[in-house]
Amino acid sequence: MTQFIFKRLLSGLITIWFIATATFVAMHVVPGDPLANAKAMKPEIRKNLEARYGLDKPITQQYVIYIGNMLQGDFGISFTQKNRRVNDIIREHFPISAVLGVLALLIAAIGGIVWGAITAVYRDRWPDSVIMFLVVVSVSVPSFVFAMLGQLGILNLNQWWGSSLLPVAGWGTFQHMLMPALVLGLGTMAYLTRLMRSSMLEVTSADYIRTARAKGLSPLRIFFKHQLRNAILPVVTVLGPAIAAITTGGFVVELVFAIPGLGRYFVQAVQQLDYTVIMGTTVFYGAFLVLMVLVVDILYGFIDPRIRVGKSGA
Amino acid sequence: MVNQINHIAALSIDDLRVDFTTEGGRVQAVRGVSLSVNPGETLALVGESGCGKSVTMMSVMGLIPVPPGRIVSGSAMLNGREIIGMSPTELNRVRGSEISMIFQDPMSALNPTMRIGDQIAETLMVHRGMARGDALARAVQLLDRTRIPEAAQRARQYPFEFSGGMLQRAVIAMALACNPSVLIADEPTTALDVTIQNQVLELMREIQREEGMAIVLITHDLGVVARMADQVAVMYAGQVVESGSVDDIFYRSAHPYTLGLKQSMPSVAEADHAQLTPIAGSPPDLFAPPPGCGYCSRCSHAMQLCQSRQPDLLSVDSGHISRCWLQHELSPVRQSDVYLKNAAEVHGND
Amino acid sequence: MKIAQVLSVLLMVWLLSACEPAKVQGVDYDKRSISIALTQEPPDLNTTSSTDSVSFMVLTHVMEGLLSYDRDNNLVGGVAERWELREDGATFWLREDARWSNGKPVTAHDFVFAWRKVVDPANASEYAFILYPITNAQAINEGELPLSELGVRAIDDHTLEVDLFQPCPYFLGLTAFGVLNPVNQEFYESRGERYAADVEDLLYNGPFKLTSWIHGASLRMDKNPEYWDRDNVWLEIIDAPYITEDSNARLNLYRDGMIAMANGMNEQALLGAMQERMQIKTFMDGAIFFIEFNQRDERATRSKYLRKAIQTVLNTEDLVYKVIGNPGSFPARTIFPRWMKGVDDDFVREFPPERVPVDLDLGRKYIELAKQELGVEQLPPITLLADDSQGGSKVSEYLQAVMKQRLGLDVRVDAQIFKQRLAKMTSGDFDMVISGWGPDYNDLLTYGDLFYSKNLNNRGRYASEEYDHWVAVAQRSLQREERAQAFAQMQRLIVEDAVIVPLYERGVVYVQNPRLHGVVRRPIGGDPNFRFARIAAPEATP
Amino acid sequence: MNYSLKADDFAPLEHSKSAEQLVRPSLSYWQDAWQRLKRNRRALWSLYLIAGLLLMAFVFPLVIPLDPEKQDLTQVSQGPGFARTSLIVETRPWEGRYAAHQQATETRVTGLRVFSEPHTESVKLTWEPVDGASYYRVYRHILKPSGIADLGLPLGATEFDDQVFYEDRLKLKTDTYHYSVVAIDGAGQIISHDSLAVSPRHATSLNDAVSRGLIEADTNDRDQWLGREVSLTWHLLGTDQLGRDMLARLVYGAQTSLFIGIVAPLLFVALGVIYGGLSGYLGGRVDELMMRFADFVIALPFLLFMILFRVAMGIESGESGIFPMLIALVILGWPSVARLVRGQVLQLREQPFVEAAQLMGASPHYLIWRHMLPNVMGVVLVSLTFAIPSAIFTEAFLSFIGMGVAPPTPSWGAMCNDGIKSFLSHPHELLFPAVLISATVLAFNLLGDGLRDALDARMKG
Repeated sequence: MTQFIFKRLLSGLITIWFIATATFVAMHVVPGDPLANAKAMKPEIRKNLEARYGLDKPITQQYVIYIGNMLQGDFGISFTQKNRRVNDIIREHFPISAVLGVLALLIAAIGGIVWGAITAVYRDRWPDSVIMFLVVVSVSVPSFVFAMLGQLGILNLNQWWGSSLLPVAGWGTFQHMLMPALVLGLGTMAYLTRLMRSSMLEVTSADYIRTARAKGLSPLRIFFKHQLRNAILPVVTVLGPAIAAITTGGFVVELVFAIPGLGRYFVQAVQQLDYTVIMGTTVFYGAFLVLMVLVVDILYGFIDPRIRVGKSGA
Repeated sequence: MVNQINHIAALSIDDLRVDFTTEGGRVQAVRGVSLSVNPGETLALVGESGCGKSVTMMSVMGLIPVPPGRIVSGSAMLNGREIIGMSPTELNRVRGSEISMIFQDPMSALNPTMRIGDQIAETLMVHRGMARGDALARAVQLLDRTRIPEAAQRARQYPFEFSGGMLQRAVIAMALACNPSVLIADEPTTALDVTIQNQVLELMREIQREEGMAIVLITHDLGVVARMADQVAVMYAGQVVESGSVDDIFYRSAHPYTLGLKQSMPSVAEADHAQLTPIAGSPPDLFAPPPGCGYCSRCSHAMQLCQSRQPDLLSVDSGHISRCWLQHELSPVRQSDVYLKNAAEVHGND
Repeated sequence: MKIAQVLSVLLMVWLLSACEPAKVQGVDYDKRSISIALTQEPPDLNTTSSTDSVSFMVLTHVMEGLLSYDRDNNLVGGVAERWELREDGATFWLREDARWSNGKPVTAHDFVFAWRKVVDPANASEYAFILYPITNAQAINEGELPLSELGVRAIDDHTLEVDLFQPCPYFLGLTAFGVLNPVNQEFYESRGERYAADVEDLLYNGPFKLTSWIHGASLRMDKNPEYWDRDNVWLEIIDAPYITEDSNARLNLYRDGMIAMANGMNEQALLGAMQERMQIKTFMDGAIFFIEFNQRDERATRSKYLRKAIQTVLNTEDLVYKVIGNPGSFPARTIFPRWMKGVDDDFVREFPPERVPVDLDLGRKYIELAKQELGVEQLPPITLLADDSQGGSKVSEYLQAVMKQRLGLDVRVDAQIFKQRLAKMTSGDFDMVISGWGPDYNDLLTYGDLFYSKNLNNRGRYASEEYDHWVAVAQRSLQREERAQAFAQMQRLIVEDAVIVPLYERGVVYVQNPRLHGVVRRPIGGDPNFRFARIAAPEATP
Repeated sequence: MNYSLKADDFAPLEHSKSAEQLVRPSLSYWQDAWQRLKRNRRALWSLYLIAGLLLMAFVFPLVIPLDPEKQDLTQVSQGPGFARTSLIVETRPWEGRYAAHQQATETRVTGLRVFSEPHTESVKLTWEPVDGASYYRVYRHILKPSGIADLGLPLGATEFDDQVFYEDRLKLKTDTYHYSVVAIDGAGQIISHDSLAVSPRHATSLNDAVSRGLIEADTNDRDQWLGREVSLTWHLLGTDQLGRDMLARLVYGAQTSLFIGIVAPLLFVALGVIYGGLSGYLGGRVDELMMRFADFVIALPFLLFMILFRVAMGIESGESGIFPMLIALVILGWPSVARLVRGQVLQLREQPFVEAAQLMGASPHYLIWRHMLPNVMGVVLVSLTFAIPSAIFTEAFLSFIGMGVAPPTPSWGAMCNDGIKSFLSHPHELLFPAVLISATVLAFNLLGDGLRDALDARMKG
């Protein structure tokens, strides 16, 4: 197991280096000027600014410095927020995206598993049809539409209730997170529901379920003790990519709900050509993705005895 | 119902009919099957794939998916009690305790994410109301009894850590957990290699001797039949075409299909030093069963009558019946020789 | 299963613990507190390098310059008690009771330090040019003289002396601008790179001070007990618990009673606002938008006739009333916005700009002339550089369609993100660009010198000796009338030479809690300003 | 036995060959798949829907002329409906009416009335001067005002001392408006206010009518059209914020969205097939290296890099922005397909029929074309069908955050972006494109499900 993790970590590091390089190249191909501002700048001042950000050096040297700093975990100073380091920005805003993402994933996973199981149990009957219709709608409606509808929903709820039941936007308490997380997790929930349903159906026709029935176990017992656990396994494998997709894909939700997450910073940074922030967040997210996939792989090993006991070290 | 009726059969099935509704139409998978097996006896249910032998027994167990499956009519008496049409709860009380079943592929028949011991103990906990600890201890005993070495340790392992033969033993242990009076074994050895097959079969016989339960052995391997069975029922296209004692079937075959089956089975054919001859053609379409005998189009003995009329169940001997017009009193074959030797001979006589 | 149980318990605990509602109200009479939403995180609260409006909005509350504006936008004393402006300089007498939030007095040295910092080339402040009227400022900023040569001196702790190298009629206005705020040297140096990065990394001398700043999430300003005029500040708390650039989200927050005002509403949102009978207000933020033509040699738009053709067929009233459709925005006819003062009255009323009537036939005639002027059979496609924001694209799409329809011009919209648009503007990679200009100080010159041939912000490279002459007059003269005349001449030239096509003066539409009064909206120096705000007592509910 | 049997019945039966034949015809893999797909009604309907959308996007405009860029500022943000007529009017600035306040006797706003017929090009208001007023503010509401804080939109204020008129031209529609005039004194205090309800009729300015070709008039006798009615273009599905025909924009938007949605996946699936096939076929060290590279690309955070690449490639003037998005999608999309295909190829290489063909001396070329491709096709086809909706989504998302196609190129995502702001007041602007996106994505998803079932292609890994 240790060897397995070590190997994966190493390949993860190479992957991160690749991401860093790709970002660096993409960044320097981008037309436009990160230092430009609404007011024209004197060449002398420009030179000073270039020196501050190291843009005066040849590109290869910039690359070496950039990779070197990155290895020390230093992403430099933001171009737009002049007295903030990218590290600080990530440190302050990523946890928000992460909390939101984790909650969204939790909602998505629990919802996906529950709905998926229900649809499989009631296969081809009305609960199946209703849920699958909703699932299809959720995967087919763009997230930004849901975000807006979600906010309007809260607003109308509050107005109907007479006082603020849920905050319309903002960040801080659990109530703030509820709707954004729901909106954010909806697509993934729909995806997981589909996955869970087909996985459940596959399990339902599995021989060991027949065995369990032949043993005279009650349907409820069969469902919980035999079907669910086996059906969840394939669902777990996609959680790694899902959490990455959720945490990076949250910027519309962050924007609409005024959540100070990292995703929003990234989009702003792109629009402002804030080199250091763009590079920092991209590399950070890349590393996060790599890590998440690894974590889920290890987690999967704990859930599936075939991997835990069987092929340790593979 | 031709068996001795002097004592109650462990399981007797009467005129069971099962349909499956599919997109293409209704398949009459089982068309009036009657069977019976006595305590301590082994009934072998023989036939080629798709002939309805598994469906028959699964229907009895209530294991066919409903829908698309449907038991149209018939009855199945388990120790004198009707089990067809039982409520799911009642059926669950019977399954696993009075009647249990083991399946073809032990690898897939066990839950891959649950320990072997737990899977066996589960039956005991449900049917006997045992506490988990007791049930687990009993599971170890059962494993031990099915000749699994280091049973206590093995009980804590997962299916993928077992070999095929071991798994089948574990499955048998699970099936036997509550001392059922009927054990249905659906091709229990097909997925195993030959040496293991023998061990498993031996184990089953041994346990049968000790417990006196009835076994319904579903198989297409006549070798297994010869070793294990007391009674044999040959099924074809959803019907029992011949049934009788193992000697009746092997030495006094009264249906051309049984004969064809024998000639296509290597183990039997070799014993007879005869040539291996596959049965030509394929079984009838059960979406629309032919008006006559289902075997008609493949039968070398076929007569005009066979095409238009279903053969009746005709008694050949005491306890030996055949669903073939050849056994009719007007049939020329019947008049010359009751039992069929082989196709060539018959044609020679013709 | 166990993990799930633990998680669910944790979740419940979390839910319950969070259940205590953080009750934020748009206005709270008892606490003398208001809540607002910022459009973005203030990027830079260091006055010597800050450039953006959100930062200045915060700075205007927590800092104070020599002079400041009262509620009617008149210049009044800030840190300075008395002042004197001369042709060659100015003197400011600082009040004794002006103090930093750490209790230390604000002294003339703080101004000297701050202003030197602004022109320090190493500091690379983009607003350094604003100090150029001060002796040697430009030379220092260009690295030719040491900082100590800047024409500003602290005579004593409370007297500041400024040398101007040429008369600067608007200098007093500059001293109210955030960039010229004082900075305490000792404190600045003690913070190093972290200066202004957080609440504790900044000293305050304004009516409020920052008490909480959660980056990207919220910001809070409390009344500054050290402020000299604290008795005239009614409000205790300005809370900004939301930061979002989405105007819909802000409106929804307002609807939900969470904030006291929601800025920047679009036309569609207004319908809803009216349906809910909200109090709608408008205000001109000072920005003026126009099409600027590139007059570099290789560009088709160097042809005056082509420019005139476009000028003749564009109906800015249609643009403002039908495309933008926001109340508060007005069709522009000149570079000078209507709220700027001329001699005695608003400048545009004293010197009404020439109205160019829409004339489709004349426009087509100009096009023919332009072809002759350029010596081409067919005019090449014209690039219209625009920003890629939603409002921006609506305007550029409209302009594109109109020019196509009325002149047969093949206009290609080049929508770019902000920084890319700036880069293209600077390098001259455009034929036309939709640009906006906001005032840096309260004088017509902030708009007028835009087309001065040596101004780096003159992206179209319009060069006219006559225009340069009038700019020079306006820069030097202290005569109100003479200056106004000069600006009128510039205005005339802009229309005559079709330097730009003025499009509109931007109006900002907002909804405001009817109980909130005294909010000052101004185009210059931090907007909105809550310095004079108060909340009406809640009506006794029956 | 109640029926009688004759001896003839027992005569031997001659087997005829035909009777032995199985009734069902044998089908090839693809025919069989097609049969199964046809039986899946949802998939079949999806197929029809997709065909219909493609028809709409690429054939419809050829048959019926539609102009997605033609603006009609007199019909802005109009809901779906029927054709209407419009009055041709002249729009010269109104000289207005002045009256000195000094002589005013009224202390309240009185005599508020409209001057000449109100229409959507201009509503002219005038009122009697108020004693002590220094100027007047004019408001417009869609409801009857309920108080001084509820007067609606502040349109503006009078500019001159004796001005007692106001001309409103701000986005007028044929609704009923409640105008309010508020008299303000020298200290900025409100003296009084009065309201008036006005319902303008639809009008088009002469200049506009000429330049939009509503009327054919040569230079001399244009004025004869003044006061006449013309019929306006009919917008079946309404118009957007610039008065452009929604139907036309949806159709041309479909071109953009479907083009990106279909061509990008086609390209990257093709690239993936070649890459993955090659990698799987070559095997060994090369395979390992190639797959490692694919893993790198997969590890790139998709949306972030989509944005980054899209910005990096930039859009030059006049370009639609379709191409950069296409490239970005291809760059980021191929590895998952490559992985899938490689897996299939590796599996296939071990299959007996491939080994047999190899033993029989089949050339690699033959092997790939005859054995590998047809067997990989199923998986590829299914992954293509699922790649399309996600590409459409990506396009929509990028256009939504303003990183997609450049205006005025219509795309469904960009239209959603335009429409979302006005969702409450003009829901059709968001509804139509959003429904189309959803329907298309849904259709492709259902078709993908159907194909997967029909081809029995397991999408694992």
